[in-house]
Amino acid sequence: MTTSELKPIIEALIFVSEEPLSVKQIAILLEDEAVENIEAAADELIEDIDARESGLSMRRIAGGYRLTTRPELSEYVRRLLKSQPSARLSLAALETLAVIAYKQPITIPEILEIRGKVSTSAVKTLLDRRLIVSKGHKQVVGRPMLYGTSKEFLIHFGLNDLSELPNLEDFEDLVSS
Amino acid sequence: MTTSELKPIIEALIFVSEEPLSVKQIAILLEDEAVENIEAAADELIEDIDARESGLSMRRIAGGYRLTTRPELSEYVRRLLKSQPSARLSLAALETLAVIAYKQPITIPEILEIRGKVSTSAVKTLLDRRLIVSKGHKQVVGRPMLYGTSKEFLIHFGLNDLSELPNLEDFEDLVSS
Amino acid sequence: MGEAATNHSIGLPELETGTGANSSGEQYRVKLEIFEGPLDLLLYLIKKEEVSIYDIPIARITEQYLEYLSVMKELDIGVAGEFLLMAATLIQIKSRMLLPRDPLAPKDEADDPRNELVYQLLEHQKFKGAANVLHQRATIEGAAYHRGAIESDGNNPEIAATIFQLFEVFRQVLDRQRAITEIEIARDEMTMSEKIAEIKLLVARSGQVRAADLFSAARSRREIVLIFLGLLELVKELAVRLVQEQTFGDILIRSREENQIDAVV
Repeated sequence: MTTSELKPIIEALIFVSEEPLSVKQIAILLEDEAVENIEAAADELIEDIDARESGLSMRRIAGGYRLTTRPELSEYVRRLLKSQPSARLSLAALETLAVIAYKQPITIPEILEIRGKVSTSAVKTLLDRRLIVSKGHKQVVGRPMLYGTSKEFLIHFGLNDLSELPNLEDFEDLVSS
Repeated sequence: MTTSELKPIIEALIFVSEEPLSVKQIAILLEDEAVENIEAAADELIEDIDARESGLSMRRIAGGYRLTTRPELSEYVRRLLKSQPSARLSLAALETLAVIAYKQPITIPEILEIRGKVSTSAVKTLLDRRLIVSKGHKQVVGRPMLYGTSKEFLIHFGLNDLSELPNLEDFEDLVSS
Repeated sequence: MGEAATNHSIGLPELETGTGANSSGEQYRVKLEIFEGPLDLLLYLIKKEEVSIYDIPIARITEQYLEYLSVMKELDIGVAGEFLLMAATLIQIKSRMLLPRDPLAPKDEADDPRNELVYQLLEHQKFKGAANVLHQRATIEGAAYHRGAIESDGNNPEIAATIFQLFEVFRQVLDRQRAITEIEIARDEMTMSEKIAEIKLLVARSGQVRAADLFSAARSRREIVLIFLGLLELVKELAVRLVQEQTFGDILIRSREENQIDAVV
């Protein structure tokens, strides 16, 4: 292949690769294209990308090539990463949240009883993310804290109110109609 | 900021973001840079990247911008990722999805009415693949669940928004001709 | 008809004429199942006969439609309810068209008994077209890859959730809990809903349960009544199917698997 045919292919490969991609790996993917050709194209690509004044730069890292953002733009990148706190929950947190949503108000011992697993760290995550809030103490021995879902929870899952939680009948609707 | 200052920043942000990044999100990160400026810079960036003959392309998807590899290079990328093209949707699922996309929000009985066929397993597949989501209950007897398409749907089909769906009337000629 | 069977085809299937072709039954099975539903079969027949969708020769199309159904039956392909329903509709339209028109009534096209069917077919065809375009778009989109993970992604190994997932997860938690407590419940006097849950669980585990086994395991008259009522309830809810493979044979309780639902309604 010519250098100008190779360059876009190399760029695409580096873009999708999770690890720095070595010349040798690229050669294998391109059915034994000569290593020298690939190296020449990759070096030219580095220069091209630099000359573009784009937001990205291609670098040799750990014996391979990698695409990164330009260091001078790191301030903006950092802001983005900070602004995108994960809208994601672990399975443990999700299960705990599901139990709380459907059985609220509920205490931690009651959650354990239903899930069969200790969920304190999950409860903490949910509290931190404000998906659940405390709803006072249960009037039993030990006065354990009661938890329920928050307004944040409704927003996160796009619900108007708790009555919009799917119920068992809806599910049966789906599998049996 | 000038367009040529904005372009590299936007490119870096879009590169880093895991999800399509909207003009509004970019504006917030850039301390209330005018939305029109960002949009103008982003559109210019799309053209720049196209003109570069690079391995990447920038596109509007699901209301935001996203960098991807060029489709024509998919063969090489696939070799690297050893990825199978993602599991195809069955014809039943695609047709059900089409009905939901055009008639949303819609209930299962309403889908049946249009398709003349029971599609619950297709609906379940679409839910599992997160191409559709529930949109609350219809306020009629039985309060059946309403379904609509998700952001995932837009991403999966490379649409910027629902207005980019092809016009249904265009398909009427197929039969009469 | 299961989804799996139709995975491979978009658009109209290639099907040879009805009975008597020399393909094996197995090939027929694959081809016939491509008819997603009655509307697909009708559209196919209309195209094959090269007739206008706006002026369907109902007698001819009905005859062909019924012929296809009988082929499906002969080949032991479960003919889903909606195919039979459409057959009834076609026959009804046919007989209405045979009725002499009131000579005094104004000639009105809106009276054509075929109108509703034509409308349904047109709608169906439109969505088929849209489905085709979606398919093409997904193919193109599937060829564009997103960037690989970069360092900043590492702190996010979790899964994103929708309300449906939340619900699914809740059901799983409940199922797990049910499995643990089931043993305890068995010793107590059962309620109807517990009995139903137990039957469901049994059927889900082994796919099919002999009704006789269920009854003979009962330890009291009350439990027999509960099992009986529970079964009726489950059948009504369409949670299980009762099957008798031969006359006077065992009555089997089977779970309704996803892909069977369509075929049995």
